[in-house]
Amino acid sequence: MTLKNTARQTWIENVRTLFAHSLRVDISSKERLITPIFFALIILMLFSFAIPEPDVAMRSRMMVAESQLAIFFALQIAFSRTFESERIDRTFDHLRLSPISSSAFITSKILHVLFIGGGTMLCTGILSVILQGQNMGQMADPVVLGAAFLTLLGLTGLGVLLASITLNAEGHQILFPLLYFPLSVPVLLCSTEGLVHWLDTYKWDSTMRGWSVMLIAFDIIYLTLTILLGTEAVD
Amino acid sequence: MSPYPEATNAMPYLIACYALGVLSIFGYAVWLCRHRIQVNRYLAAIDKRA
Amino acid sequence: MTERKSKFTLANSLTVLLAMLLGQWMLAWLWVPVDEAQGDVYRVIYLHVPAAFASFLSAGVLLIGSLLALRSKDEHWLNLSRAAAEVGLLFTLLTLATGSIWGKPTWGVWWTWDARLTTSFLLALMYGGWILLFGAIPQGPSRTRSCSILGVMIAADVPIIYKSVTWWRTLHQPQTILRTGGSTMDSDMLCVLLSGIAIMALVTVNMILVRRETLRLEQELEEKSLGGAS
Amino acid sequence: MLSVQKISFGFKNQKLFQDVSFNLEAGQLIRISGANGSGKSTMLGLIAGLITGGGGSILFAGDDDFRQWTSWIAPDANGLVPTLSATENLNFWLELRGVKLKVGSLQTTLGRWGLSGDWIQSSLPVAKFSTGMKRRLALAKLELEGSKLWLLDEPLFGLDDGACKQFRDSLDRHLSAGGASLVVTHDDRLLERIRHQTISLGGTGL
Repeated sequence: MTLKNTARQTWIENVRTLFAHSLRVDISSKERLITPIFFALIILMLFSFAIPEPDVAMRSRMMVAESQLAIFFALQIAFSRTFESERIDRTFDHLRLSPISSSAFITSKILHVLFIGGGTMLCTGILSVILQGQNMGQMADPVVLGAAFLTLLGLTGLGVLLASITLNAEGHQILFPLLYFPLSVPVLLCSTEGLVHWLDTYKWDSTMRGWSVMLIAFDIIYLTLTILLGTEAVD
Repeated sequence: MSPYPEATNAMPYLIACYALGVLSIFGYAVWLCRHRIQVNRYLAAIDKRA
Repeated sequence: MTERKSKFTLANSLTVLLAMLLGQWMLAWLWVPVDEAQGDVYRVIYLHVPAAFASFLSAGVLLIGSLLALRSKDEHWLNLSRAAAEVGLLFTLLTLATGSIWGKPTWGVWWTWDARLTTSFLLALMYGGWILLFGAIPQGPSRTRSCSILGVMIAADVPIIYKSVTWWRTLHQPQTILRTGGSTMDSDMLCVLLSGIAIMALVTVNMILVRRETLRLEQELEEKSLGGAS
Repeated sequence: MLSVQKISFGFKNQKLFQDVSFNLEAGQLIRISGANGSGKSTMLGLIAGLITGGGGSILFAGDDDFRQWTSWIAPDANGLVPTLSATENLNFWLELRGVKLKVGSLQTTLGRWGLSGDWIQSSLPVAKFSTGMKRRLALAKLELEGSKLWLLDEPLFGLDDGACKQFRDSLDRHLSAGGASLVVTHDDRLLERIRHQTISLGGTGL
């Protein structure tokens, strides 16, 4: 047993190990992977029961509204549980004492939530298209996918940062949504308006450009804030 | 968005607004000062006892 | 012993400022001419706009307090943020109330998703959220960190919200008829409005400082009484 | 390797310990003893950096990140993911430290710590382990990490005699190989035969 200075993992290796580990944890406890997707699908079902077949004009707006809402709530569940695995068996303290950089830890958390969010978004999108009786082409439309990804990026940045803040607050399950909703309104607004406008007109005009610029600006601000402040919160 | 007919006799709304304004700002200021005096009194009591 | 003398002048100045505020409102009611489109009801402007300005100013103070607390890891700056959040909440709720009361005669409806009202509504939620977070975490370095980070996030989010909401509103509703602070207002209306905003700003900052000071005293009181009791 | 000068810590009003200083060099073992609640774990947490806000200074030798050559055992927890198997848990923590293991050395170490058998090692989820087994897994991890400094908080928690003896040999080997260790334990059996200093905190320490 030779005592040596253990080699330090590079930043990228840190992120890769942590990200792979959090995926393995999720896959091993199926429940964590399935809940957000299951929750989103329930909301979609509810919507399609509650609202009769909308006429053509309203259809695109309805579809966007439904999937947006379903994804929003499903992501909220995924976010408030981002640090759940760290709480068990004081894993967080063990992590604090292993030679990893906290920004790598935060980045792996972001990637992890992006992965779960992406999965949820995909399932919700497909089901909402089927429920709406739209043709599948609408889903594969690059703009729709782009907007969905940008929304996911923005919400993830915000969600992970808020999760790290409310890490040791009592009753964080209730506190988290309360802080999450007002702060995420701009993203929802931009993506919903942009998507509806696109599905109505299929023209990439000034309003679309305006919405996408706003969305990208929000994403950049919140992702940098997350990396910057997140490391602070984790220390 | 043409102004509504009852815009002219909107005095009650105006009064309501300002009443609310006075109530909230002055009410808060009064509570703040009273609270400060109370805390000071407790502090003085503890200082005397220590 | 806390130096009692200087505290008193702080509270005193508050009463002076409030008197000035009252004077300013008198001006708004009696001296300024009636607005031809809206009649008397537009005078709410002299309360609604300064209150909105005060709520954004408190967001600024919250940002300052949070940044200083983050940099210096010193808990006392948190009191400044806590005071700013509380005063900010007060003014945002006031803006919302006056906005909707004003909406009734002018638009015939209590609430419309007007850009400024929506922003104030969200700001009120965020202030409330901040205060709740402040209460949810026990005192200590982690609370200072978490609350300061949230403070920075809220301040960063205010311009974004305002921009996106205004953009969203102008798409659906022609610019509302409230000529707030626009150059189209005639001169004396404008000068009364600007002086109103200035006075309200002073009142806000003063209130925040007094509130911060009471918070500091409360902390001191807690430590002393705990110290004495054990 | 580690020098602690005048550290003190106290909650709002009552002081846990005051102006404690000591130096820890290679091959040395220091035990922190004291009654329950006398601040033993708090002191260890303070030294490890988990708890902030105490007085005094804590200096680690060398300018690199001290966490690279320090390992920690928590009194009541082992940082294990219940749904994953023993090997998966170990691989994660070792990979994080950049430890490259020779093939099979993981399995033999686990075997030495009484966790032999392929089924236990790589498919049984850790949730089904007994507290003793979880502790032995944590101690096996400690050995495999090969860090110079061991900060151990009640390492014997949940261990039977055989495992205690096993741990004592492992600690002995660690010290003779030039490692150092700071141990918090109220159980005297552990360190009878190993030369060590003791810091007793309030209460009825040694």
